[in-house]
Amino acid sequence: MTATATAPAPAAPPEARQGSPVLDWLKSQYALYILVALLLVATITRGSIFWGGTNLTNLLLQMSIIGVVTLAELIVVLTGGIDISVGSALGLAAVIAAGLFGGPSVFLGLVVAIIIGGIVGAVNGWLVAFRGLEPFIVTLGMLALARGLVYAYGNGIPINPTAASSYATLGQTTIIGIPLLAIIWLVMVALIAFLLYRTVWGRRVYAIGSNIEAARSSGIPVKTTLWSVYILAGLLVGLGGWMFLGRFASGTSTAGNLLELEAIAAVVIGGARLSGGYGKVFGAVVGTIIFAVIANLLSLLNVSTFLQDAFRGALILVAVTLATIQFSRKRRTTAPAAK
Amino acid sequence: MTATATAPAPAAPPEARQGSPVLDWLKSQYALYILVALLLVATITRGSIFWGGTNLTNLLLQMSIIGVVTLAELIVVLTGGIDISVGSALGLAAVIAAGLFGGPSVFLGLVVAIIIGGIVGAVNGWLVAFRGLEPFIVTLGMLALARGLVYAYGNGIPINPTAASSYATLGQTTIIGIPLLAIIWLVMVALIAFLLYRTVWGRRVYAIGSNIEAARSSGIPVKTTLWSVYILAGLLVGLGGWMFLGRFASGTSTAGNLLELEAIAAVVIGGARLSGGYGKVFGAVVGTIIFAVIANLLSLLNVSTFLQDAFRGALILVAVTLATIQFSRKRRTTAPAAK
Amino acid sequence: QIYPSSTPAQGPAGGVQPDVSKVVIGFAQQQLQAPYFAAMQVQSEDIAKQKGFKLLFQAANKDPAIQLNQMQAMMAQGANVLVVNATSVKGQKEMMTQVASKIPVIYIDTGVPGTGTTSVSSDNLTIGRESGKLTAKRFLGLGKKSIKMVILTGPATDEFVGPNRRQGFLDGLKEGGLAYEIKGEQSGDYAQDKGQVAAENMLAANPDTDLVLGLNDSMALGGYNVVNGQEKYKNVYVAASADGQKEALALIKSGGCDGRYISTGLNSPSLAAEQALGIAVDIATGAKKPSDFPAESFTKAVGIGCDNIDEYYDPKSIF
Amino acid sequence: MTTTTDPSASAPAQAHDVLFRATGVKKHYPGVKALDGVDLEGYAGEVLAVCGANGAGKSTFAKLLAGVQPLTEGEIQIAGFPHPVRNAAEAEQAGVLMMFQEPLIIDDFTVGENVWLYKLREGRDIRPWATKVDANSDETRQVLAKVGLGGLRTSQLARDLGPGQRQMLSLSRAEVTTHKIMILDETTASTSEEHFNDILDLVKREREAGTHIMFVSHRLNEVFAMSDRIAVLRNGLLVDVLKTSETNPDEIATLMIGQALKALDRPKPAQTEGKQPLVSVRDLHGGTAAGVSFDVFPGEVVGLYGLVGSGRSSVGRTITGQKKAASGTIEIRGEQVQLNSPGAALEKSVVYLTEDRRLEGFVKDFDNGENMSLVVLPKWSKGGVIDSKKERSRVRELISEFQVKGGPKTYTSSLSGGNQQKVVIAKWLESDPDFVVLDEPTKGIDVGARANIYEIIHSVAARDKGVLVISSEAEELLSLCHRILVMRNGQIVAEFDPAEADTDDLIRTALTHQD
Ligand SMILES: Nc1ncnc2c1ncn2[C@@H]1O[C@H](COP(=O)(O)OP(=O)(O)OP(=O)(O)O)[C@@H](O)[C@H]1O
Ligand SMILES: Nc1ncnc2c1ncn2[C@@H]1O[C@H](COP(=O)(O)OP(=O)(O)OP(=O)(O)O)[C@@H](O)[C@H]1O
Ligand SMILES: O[C@@H]1[C@H](O)[C@H](O)CO[C@H]1O
Ligand SMILES: [Mg+2]
Ligand SMILES: [Mg+2]
Repeated sequence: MTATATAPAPAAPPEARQGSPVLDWLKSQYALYILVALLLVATITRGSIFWGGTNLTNLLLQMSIIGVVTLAELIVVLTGGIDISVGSALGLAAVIAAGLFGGPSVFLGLVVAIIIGGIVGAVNGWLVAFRGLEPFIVTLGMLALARGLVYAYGNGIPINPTAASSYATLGQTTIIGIPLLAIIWLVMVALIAFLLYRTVWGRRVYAIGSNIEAARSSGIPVKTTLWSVYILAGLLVGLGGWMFLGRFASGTSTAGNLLELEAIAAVVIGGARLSGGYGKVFGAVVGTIIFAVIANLLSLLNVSTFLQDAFRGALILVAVTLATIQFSRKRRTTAPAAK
Repeated sequence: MTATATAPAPAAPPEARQGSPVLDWLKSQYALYILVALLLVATITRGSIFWGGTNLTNLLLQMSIIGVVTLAELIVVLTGGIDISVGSALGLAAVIAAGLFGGPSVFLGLVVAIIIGGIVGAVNGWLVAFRGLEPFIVTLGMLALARGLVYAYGNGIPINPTAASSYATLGQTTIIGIPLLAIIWLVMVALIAFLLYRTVWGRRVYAIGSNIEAARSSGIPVKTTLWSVYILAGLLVGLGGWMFLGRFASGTSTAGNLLELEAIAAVVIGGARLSGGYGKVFGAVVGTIIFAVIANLLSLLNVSTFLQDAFRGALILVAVTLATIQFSRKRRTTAPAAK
Repeated sequence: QIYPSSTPAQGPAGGVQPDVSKVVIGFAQQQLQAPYFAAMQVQSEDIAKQKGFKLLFQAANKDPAIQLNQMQAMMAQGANVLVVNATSVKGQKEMMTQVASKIPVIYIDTGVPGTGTTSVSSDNLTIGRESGKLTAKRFLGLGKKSIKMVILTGPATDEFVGPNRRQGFLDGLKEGGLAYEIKGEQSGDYAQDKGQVAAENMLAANPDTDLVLGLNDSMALGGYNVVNGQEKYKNVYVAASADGQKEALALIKSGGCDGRYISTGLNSPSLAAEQALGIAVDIATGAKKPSDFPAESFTKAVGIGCDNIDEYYDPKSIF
Repeated sequence: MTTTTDPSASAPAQAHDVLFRATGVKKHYPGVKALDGVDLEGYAGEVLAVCGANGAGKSTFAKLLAGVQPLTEGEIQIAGFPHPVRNAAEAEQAGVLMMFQEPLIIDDFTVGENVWLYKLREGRDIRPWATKVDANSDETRQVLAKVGLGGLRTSQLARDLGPGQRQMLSLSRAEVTTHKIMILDETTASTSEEHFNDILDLVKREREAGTHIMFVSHRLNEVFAMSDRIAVLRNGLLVDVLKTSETNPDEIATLMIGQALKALDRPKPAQTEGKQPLVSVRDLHGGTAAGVSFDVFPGEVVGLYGLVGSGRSSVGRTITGQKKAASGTIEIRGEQVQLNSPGAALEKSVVYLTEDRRLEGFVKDFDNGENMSLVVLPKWSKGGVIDSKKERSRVRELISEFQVKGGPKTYTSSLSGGNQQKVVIAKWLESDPDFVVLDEPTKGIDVGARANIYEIIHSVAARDKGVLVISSEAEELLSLCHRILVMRNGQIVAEFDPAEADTDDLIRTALTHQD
């Protein structure tokens, strides 16, 4: 110990890295493989219909609302939280945007929907960040509360906005063949990717999810960042509610029902870690597409309804298992041996 | 460095413990406060009916199935996993137990239900433990698969076992005034508490949930233990399916629908940590009771269907917020200040 | 613009089919969560096999969003006519206007007024009333002029079907000369297990109840489980506004005119399916034009009680 | 030094300016008085060493100074800051930089991002929407090189770093922040000699720039090599503050543990002639180990010395089933074994005490009793049911035997670092292994307890067991082992008899031709 070596500090061990970064990246994209496999199956079984313009447009429309909600779920999951109120909150935003002042204008509806979503997110986030409550239980309460308010607002009867036909037009608008709703989704994808990858805020989100104690001790404003995440998620969900109106021109009381499950599933199959700190926007997008394609395909194949759920379930299980075989075989040799 | 103390090692400081253990324990039981508050509300608003023998029997019956499922969820959550297939698996166990060989006997039904549950659990557990897949996505697949099999098995039409009337009798049997189903639940509570607190297996479950790396490098058979947890959970869920038959004498295709949400909620409100390693059987029991009392109370108060969900949600939010006020005020002085 | 027109399609999508064997009919069912819907599927598949057309069948978990996706997928697969059990009476107006502009839509069970070609459903108000009258008769026969009752309703999202059955039943009681007091109303989600729990709670809160009304048989059967064999509920009776589900009919039959399960109303999934699919085939083959049909037609509406049970009870039927 | 958050920071500090002043500082955890009234000042341009036994309150004091924990009583003023700091963000503004005993590393961040972590702090100049810094810049690489991590890729995940590298990575932040006070809490505990030189350089530069450096270490030679003053804490109280030049290690040790230490004898040579080797390793490959062969005889304590990355831990992990061997053979008592998991090794009574306490050492939600019994629990149970009485009594014995400051029901995670280490050692030795690999066993353990642990190690060997000790402290191995193997580039390059070697021999051998 008392020795002061005279030689310069030796270099750290040679970089232990396998291959090129592109290859590395490809290796870890198992969601992508699932998607490719699904698309292959679709092409083989129902190629002409599946890749037809009508079906692709439908698919895009089917993805765009859940796509936006999945982004909201992603940022919450990145912090190590979970938001199971997204579906109900979307319903609430849709119904109130449709009903307030009679839903006279699409633009007013957008403002209302986003505000409602923001409020829901702010309440969730405040309870999680400042009161230190479990996200699951908070958003479970919110799930029931928001859905209850939806029912109460219209006594369970759908609310059709005065501007119903403008909404219907909006939902059908395409720009160079791409539905406007899908474009909104893609813009949101870009926005969230920018926020997460390029800004200080984004890094804080990952830091909190990865190691909240270290984040706190490093002087990162943990509570306000957490709050902002839930608020942003709420805003996205509100936007989703407005898009729902654009697509269905009516605030139904089931709007957004069970969307939370789908959103969490998309985020997770896209590779995000539920305990936080790890997850990519790209993965969430792939996850969204996977579930949309599965549903679309089962419909196109006209799988018996009695069997649809069974098929979907089996497909998920087989897909994730197969996709990780390579992965875990590799892992087995490098990871700690265990019984 | 090369020195040795000549005197005996300095005495360890007095055991670091804060006040009396009973007080400590009480302080952390915020689920218990929620329950007490609920019971107070029940007593004030509908005291004579709520505490009446009929209603208490009903309440016990309403708790016993979800109570058993919550125990299953608890052990999975303790490992840091989650099982969202419990509801569907319960449905599958119920339907097959009712239908296999025509459901001729209650006892055969029990065996069948437990085997079905065990198989579902074994598949989930194998994928999680040996293939290293995310529990959420695995059990999501299983959720869809099992529910799909329920639909497929009976084409969506309820299956009434031949022994329907024996099941009905079973469901109504009481022993010294306590319904048999509730006794089964309590026996399971005792069994799981014993396994978790008194056995090597239980200790390992907690160790894996808290720090899987440490568990592995301490020589704990992580994979087999994880597997056993999911299998045991499956067996409990199978038992729950059989109890469902005892209570409703029919294997309906919606049996167990959405039970997973309630089970997770009960586990979490009972104080368990979703990331694993922390949670008590007592808490899970209190959580079960809380949600059963809320539902029962809303019914007894004849709250309108349109408002039920809103009330339930608001109640959950208010309860968890209030219950932690004391808690977090205290925390604010000791925990690192963060913004 | 994906759907440029809003006028309903005047002929089958993909043109008139020369032969039944070339016909593709899409059946968009609202859900499978109640036996009624499941039975409708089984019936429809039988009919398709008999008549020789191709049936695409999907169920939407009571979600309009899913239903739209499914209808679109059916159209993509070349369906000529759609049979739709709508998920939302009011909420699908624009959606169904759009869909119906491309393909004839025949509603079954639940329709969206002002859209589509025609609607085949049971008259929920009437079947409720007929069942209510039978129940009134029974209570008057027991010497009761007024009763206390609790009601098992559908979920909060039940827009028309449940409320009509409820109103019809209550009207029937009044017409039959029985006064009533509603002591509680809770949702049983049209499911037996949920109905049983709701009935338990309401009976505990109102032990002097005379009647548990279920807006369908599944829930009423749950209510029956609560009172059956329980000494304290020996004076509680059960009735339903609708369906005529096999298990309920079996109870009406076995109990006879002193039975605990008093009555229900006929809402036959097979009658509706037969009628709707018949219309769909006629349109697809050009035998009839969409404009030939009225906006609404009803299936046979009767109440089923101990007196006419033999006409309707068939132990071998699936529903 | 890229940002200036406080105007006073730009004025050069005068030597002997008071940079912090703690008065009457108390910190009470429920049931524990970690600090019980400490008054201490820190001056500009000095190195203040803080010494004390495990659990004396050193880390606690450092955390209070850095604002990451609130005080129970008293106050800490930092020069140029208008009021006592209340949280980590304020401490940063006031110019305090802390290197934690458990370094603050975000595992999911890259090495580069971890260097710039402070850029995510709250502050007037760092808005959430601002774009993040480029963590792969040349500047980042230079900074890493300064702390001896020049070989790491900036884009590599921090998750993959070993404990020593994590310490140095966190230390790199000293190069990119403005600060007046720098705290090094056992930064050297898991690093080896060559990194100590990097730290020495850094401290020298900082000191010349007028920074106050607080240095916490159990390695008294380092303390004496580096510090100007030494503050000694005992049981939460400040015992004394001495000028380094006016004292000596023995005096400090005495002040720390309340009694004098006596020199430890070199171990008596092990009686190995005629005995079968307990463990024979032949041509082992795995991790960074590239063809390692050696024997350990019953009754022997063998040391494994080398620089960080030389392959010692790889050897340790591979022969104990923690990792699988890529090739090579391992024999235990002449029988060739395939240890595929820690569990399989345990069945053969072969165990490995990790150097990575944070990751693998103990279960954070377990109390001391539960952690100590984790490995041996099956032995303390019948038919899988735990004999709680036995567990309770044995745990209590272990706690006093290993001098753990805390009770059986205290959470191990709330212990001081050194006490955590004792719990981990107790856990493994209680399993009564035939062969045990101890990887940096005394990391963070105070001088008094260290001697105690050496004794325990010898008593293990004395029962005809085998011990392999991996350490970065040459002197520790010299005083503890019967035989020392030196590794370089994944191979064993020399063997020494401690009686005939000194620290320079070991260090020189480890360094030569290292590439
Ligand atoms: N979060 C906590 N909760 C309860 N007690 C704690 C906590 N942190 C520290 N302590 C207690 O405070 C005392 C002082 O701990 P501290 O970490 O300051 O010791 P230390 O001098 O740094 O020891 P070491 O040399 O082992 O690192 C110990 O008894 C420890 O158990
Ligand atoms: N048998 C093995 N197979 C695969 N990887 C291994 C094996 N043994 C160790 N490793 C990995 O090799 C890497 C290098 O190990 P580490 O830096 O801890 O020790 P080391 O190179 O042996 O150096 P040191 O001499 O400082 O202990 C680690 O990531 C470790 O997990
Ligand atoms: O008509 C159907 C059936 O009655 C079913 O049982 C419940 O839902 C209604 O819409
Ligand atoms: Mg310390
Ligand atoms: Mg090492």
